[in-house]
Amino acid sequence: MIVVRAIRTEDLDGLMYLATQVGDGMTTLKPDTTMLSNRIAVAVASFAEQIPPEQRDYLFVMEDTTNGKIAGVSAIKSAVGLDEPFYNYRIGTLVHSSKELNVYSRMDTLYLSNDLTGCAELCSLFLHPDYRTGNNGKLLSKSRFLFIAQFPHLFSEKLIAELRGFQHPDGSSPFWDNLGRHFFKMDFSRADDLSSLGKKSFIAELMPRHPLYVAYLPKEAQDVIGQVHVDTAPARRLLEQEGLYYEGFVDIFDAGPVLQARVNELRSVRTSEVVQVVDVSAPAPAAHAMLVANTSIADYRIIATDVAPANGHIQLNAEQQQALRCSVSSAVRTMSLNT
Amino acid sequence: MIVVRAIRTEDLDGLMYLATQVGDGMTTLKPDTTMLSNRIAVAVASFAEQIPPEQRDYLFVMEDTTNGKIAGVSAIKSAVGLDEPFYNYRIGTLVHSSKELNVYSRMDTLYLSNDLTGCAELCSLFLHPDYRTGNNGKLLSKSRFLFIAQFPHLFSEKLIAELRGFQHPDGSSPFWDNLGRHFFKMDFSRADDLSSLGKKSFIAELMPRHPLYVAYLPKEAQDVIGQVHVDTAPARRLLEQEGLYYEGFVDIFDAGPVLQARVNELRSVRTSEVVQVVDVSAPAPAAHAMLVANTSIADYRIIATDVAPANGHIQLNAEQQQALRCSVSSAVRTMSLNT
Amino acid sequence: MFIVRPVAASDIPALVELASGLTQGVHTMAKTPAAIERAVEQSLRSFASPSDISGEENYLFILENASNGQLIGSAAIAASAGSKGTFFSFRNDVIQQVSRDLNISHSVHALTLCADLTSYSQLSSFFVRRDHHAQPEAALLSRARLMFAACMPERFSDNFFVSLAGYTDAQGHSPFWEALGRKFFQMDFLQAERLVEGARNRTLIVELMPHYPVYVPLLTGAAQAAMGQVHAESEVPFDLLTKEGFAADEFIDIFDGGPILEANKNALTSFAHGLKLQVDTASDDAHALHASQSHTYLVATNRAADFRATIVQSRALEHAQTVQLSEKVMQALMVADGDDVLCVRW
Amino acid sequence: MFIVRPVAASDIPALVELASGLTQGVHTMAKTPAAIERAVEQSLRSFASPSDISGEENYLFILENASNGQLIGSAAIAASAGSKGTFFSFRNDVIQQVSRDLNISHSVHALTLCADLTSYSQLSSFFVRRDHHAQPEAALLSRARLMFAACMPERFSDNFFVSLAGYTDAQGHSPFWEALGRKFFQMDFLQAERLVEGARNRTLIVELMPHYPVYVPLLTGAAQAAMGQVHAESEVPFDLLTKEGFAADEFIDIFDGGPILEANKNALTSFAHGLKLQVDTASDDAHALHASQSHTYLVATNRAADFRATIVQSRALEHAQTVQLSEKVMQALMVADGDDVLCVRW
Repeated sequence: MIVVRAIRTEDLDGLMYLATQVGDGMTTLKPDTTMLSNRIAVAVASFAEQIPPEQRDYLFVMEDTTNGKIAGVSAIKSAVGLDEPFYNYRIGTLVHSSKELNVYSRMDTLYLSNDLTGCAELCSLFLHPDYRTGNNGKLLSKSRFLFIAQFPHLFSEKLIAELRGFQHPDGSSPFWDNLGRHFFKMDFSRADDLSSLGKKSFIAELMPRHPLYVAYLPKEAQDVIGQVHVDTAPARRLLEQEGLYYEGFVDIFDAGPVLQARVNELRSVRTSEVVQVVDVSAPAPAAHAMLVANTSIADYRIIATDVAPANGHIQLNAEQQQALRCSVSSAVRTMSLNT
Repeated sequence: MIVVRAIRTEDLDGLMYLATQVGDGMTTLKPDTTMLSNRIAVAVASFAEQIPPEQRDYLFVMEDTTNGKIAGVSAIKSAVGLDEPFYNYRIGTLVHSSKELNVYSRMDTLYLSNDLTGCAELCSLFLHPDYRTGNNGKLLSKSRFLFIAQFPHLFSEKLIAELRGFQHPDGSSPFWDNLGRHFFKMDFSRADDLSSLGKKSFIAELMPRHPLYVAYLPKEAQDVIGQVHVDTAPARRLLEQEGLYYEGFVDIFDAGPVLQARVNELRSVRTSEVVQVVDVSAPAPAAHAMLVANTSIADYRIIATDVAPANGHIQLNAEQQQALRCSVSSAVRTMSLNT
Repeated sequence: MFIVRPVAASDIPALVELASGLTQGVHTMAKTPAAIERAVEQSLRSFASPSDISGEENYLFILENASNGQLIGSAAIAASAGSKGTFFSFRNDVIQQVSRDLNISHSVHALTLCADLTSYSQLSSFFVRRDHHAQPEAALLSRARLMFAACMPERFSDNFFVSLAGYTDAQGHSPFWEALGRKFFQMDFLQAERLVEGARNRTLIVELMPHYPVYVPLLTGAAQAAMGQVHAESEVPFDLLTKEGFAADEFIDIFDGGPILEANKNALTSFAHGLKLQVDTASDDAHALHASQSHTYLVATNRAADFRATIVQSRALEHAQTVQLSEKVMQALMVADGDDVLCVRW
Repeated sequence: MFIVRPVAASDIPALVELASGLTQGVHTMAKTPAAIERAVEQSLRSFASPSDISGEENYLFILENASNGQLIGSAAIAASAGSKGTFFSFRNDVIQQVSRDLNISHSVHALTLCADLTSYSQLSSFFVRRDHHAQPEAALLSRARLMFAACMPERFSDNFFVSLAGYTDAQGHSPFWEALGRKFFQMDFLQAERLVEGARNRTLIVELMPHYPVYVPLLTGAAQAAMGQVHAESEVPFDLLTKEGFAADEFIDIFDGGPILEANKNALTSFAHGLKLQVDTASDDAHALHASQSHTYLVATNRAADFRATIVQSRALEHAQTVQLSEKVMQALMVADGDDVLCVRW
């Protein structure tokens, strides 16, 4: 059985193995034992509510209970930008108009901003290739939304997710090549490496600080603003299903979109329900794929299963109850897996 | 019977009378026959769909069918800022931090922006004092939300409403006195007058264009950013009930909040339903205050009544059907008046 | 003999003919008959205005071949560039970018729309027929304006500038405009120049042009190359003004990126090395000056109405009290013995 | 007799004693023993460095009473303000606000964080014991640095500036800091000055200070009044430098809003009116100079190592080839007959 749950200290080896499988491009999941064990320590303290809400980092792992393997990981960081500045470009609008010449120009502009400071962030999603089947991917990603629905008071008003921006097959970024590179004289992969090393804010210090008209950029750079990397398109759709949307914030390097939502607009917050567990008695008439989570923060657990809650009750079998560490008459939170 | 409906050419006299009752402070409803008849002409063409969607100005009047009097007015402008620039201050965030000194400053900033260009705007709401009873106020304001729910394809992604900002009892504005006045050497009422005369964009040309740290302003000016005038607090609550919220845009003069919402997040869009009209047969068991509107754009009509739709049907009596210009088996759109 | 004098109403037909041969967008002088008439009228008012007011005046000078009355060229000087608004230009700023942690520190150039030149006096409308290029009379025309200003400093600012046409290709396209102005004006360079009539002091500029610094590295290569480049047809005034003491450095034109030359009056030859001398009718032997002792001087009258300037040969005047002028020159300048004139060595 | 000479390691105790009496935040000289040691070491390296390199050097001079060896004051000059980073200051910009339709046009002052002074040579660390204020020796100390630069221009920039302490009240509060710096640094003025050790060329400044123009009308009245105001204790150097040719106008200090005086070298007396003369041992009758013929001159040696400067009385030197110096002065300056010296009239 596959269950997603709050990480525990003893998951270090499993997480370390997973990190070795990630490859480049994920800055928050490097195979570094010290870094990972520090992160797990923060996560454990987060689920135990031993540190202030804005310092928390909720790390979830997917466990295959048949063999105890850690199959995937995902995370919610409570607040970005409180340690060092979190930079984005925000797309704004400036209108230049002259009645005398009968000219009206509506121009997009890029503002270097720290506007998303303090937002909660979805990050560090990785599923081992062996487990990329069925609903595992959705469960791993969406587990976080049900967690937020259960504990909305722990999250600031806004939730964001940064998505990788458009790149050519050779790894070059038209946005970087036409903007950032002029200010750094380094290519994208080098800038990306520095970013991975946590030097993103230092690079931001060198970015032009005055508002820029998008029209200054060549068309190929304009065209990729807010566009995701081809590999990231499925992740984008999944987040959009849950209520995140693009509102004009992009990455300062590659112009990849930042998706955002106010917490109370999330599908999970709007549509998930708390129901009572009952034993399986009869086949559910209209069972469909659902997420079911317990209501414990310290030992948060969630599964995906075909089920049909009715009249405030949900039928779960013994194995499912065990996976969720719940029993008959426990409250669980449910939401359909798909919209 | 009170009905809100699309304005007609013959409503000019009634609207003119209403405009004489408005008093100062509403820039879009002045007792000027030429101006009003022009506006009605645009509105009539809007409901008749004879002009492009972005040029439309939907004007609704509240009619007392017992005496034919025009008791109130409200409007939705399809898109702001397309004729001349629409200015706001947007509150952004900039973080200044130095590890060396262990200083981290999170600063609010004001950006002069035209970001709301193209948004639909709720405006020109006025209810005659004689009719400020019962649900009339809510009906007049919320009629617009049900209209949007019925015709969402006519509206851009975002809807906004500008609210009057904080003023002292003497009419002075702490925000203006500490910001705008330094750049104009005129007092708030004079600036407000110019604004009423449609000169707002000219004034905006004189406002400081570089991002301003809010911290530069004295506390009394900082404190009123995003605060409404005491008389406007009820209107703000009503709009917030319908899904509008404050997202950091404020008026450049008095820092009054601009409330905004993405159209598909509006309560009316999410929760209103289309049901079929049936004659009244039995007392509805759980009747409560609802808005009921027909589905015609050309002759849009809406009433508030205590009713309880069930199983896709709604019981309307003959007078109500007549008010809505509908009959048995017509489709009507309904939404509870209160959340 | 070549004479520089204030424009007269009777010059309008000749100016219209002169303007008809001008390259579009390159010269700042008025081109349509109506604009020429307005410029002449303004100049007449300016020369006639009381001497203690500096503001709206724009003085238009004519270079004339005194022997046949032919109009050879024109040049103007305005008391204040911003008399009818605010004079806008791009200031070439340097923004310092620093990152200690990345050990990177470098400068980025950025163009900032500014009004710094508003109160300066502005030279403009310089044009000389092609066959007189590089001749002393071209220098006379260019400099006569400054000699006029040196005689009547109360009518002018202490600082002067002149904006010269920037690079455009054979079709009249400006690469600088394509990269910048077009995005805001949404029209061709020549169309924009026609609409604004070459002005840089109108409100529509602040309505349309960018208010934030334009980072130079983001401009196209062609636009960057055009920054500060003078149009081929403006090389004559560029050379004359550079020799006079003007320098191009900090400002460029907001439309075509052409150079804006500026100088404090003390850096200009006409001010710093002009000699105020009294006229003395030349004796005969003065005409017999040996070539090695003979120097070319520009001479201008010390009066606003009926201002005149011309070229003479004279012995060195650096330590002189008077300047000897022939009767012919004195007639041309309308001066008599004992009148003050300003002499500047060519 | 007062002598200015390069600092020596043996001066450290006296400098520490001198620094102990300084008002916090007002003087740019090093105040802690460790900082003083570093400054002395840097100066020793600078004077000993080859003459053709301009960069990291910071030269520290001592004013000494030669008769009793007492240390009277100190002053420094750095080859390049940005040698250890980027030198930041506020440039006082003017932004033109125009609305045609409202018929309003006015200027707004705004302070822009800039690095314009980075490559300038910087004067700093001026201090003279109170009883020597307004005496010739104070002028000697201030000017000796510039005479040194005039003798060795290859070690310095063509432009010089000095930032003088701005207004603070008796408690050391700076109204300018309260309105600006405090909001970003979140600490008191004196604490900030202590932490940055008076430096204006460190990365933390760009990390913390505002990157967008600060509109002056939004500052408190007290802060606006403090802009460009010199601290009472800095009036002595302010007067000396103004007389030398420095002018305050475009730049102010980013912390306390104090004036930054700047000048091109050609505007400075030590450069423009310095006389390079050969030393000639004074005959007896030179000492008998009548008062009306006697002028006060500052004399400096034309060498980096063992640089010396002092004050002498002399007849006018403007058209002289040599300067007559007494043996005592020659010994103090360590010069011999025929050596070059630079003389500047006080």
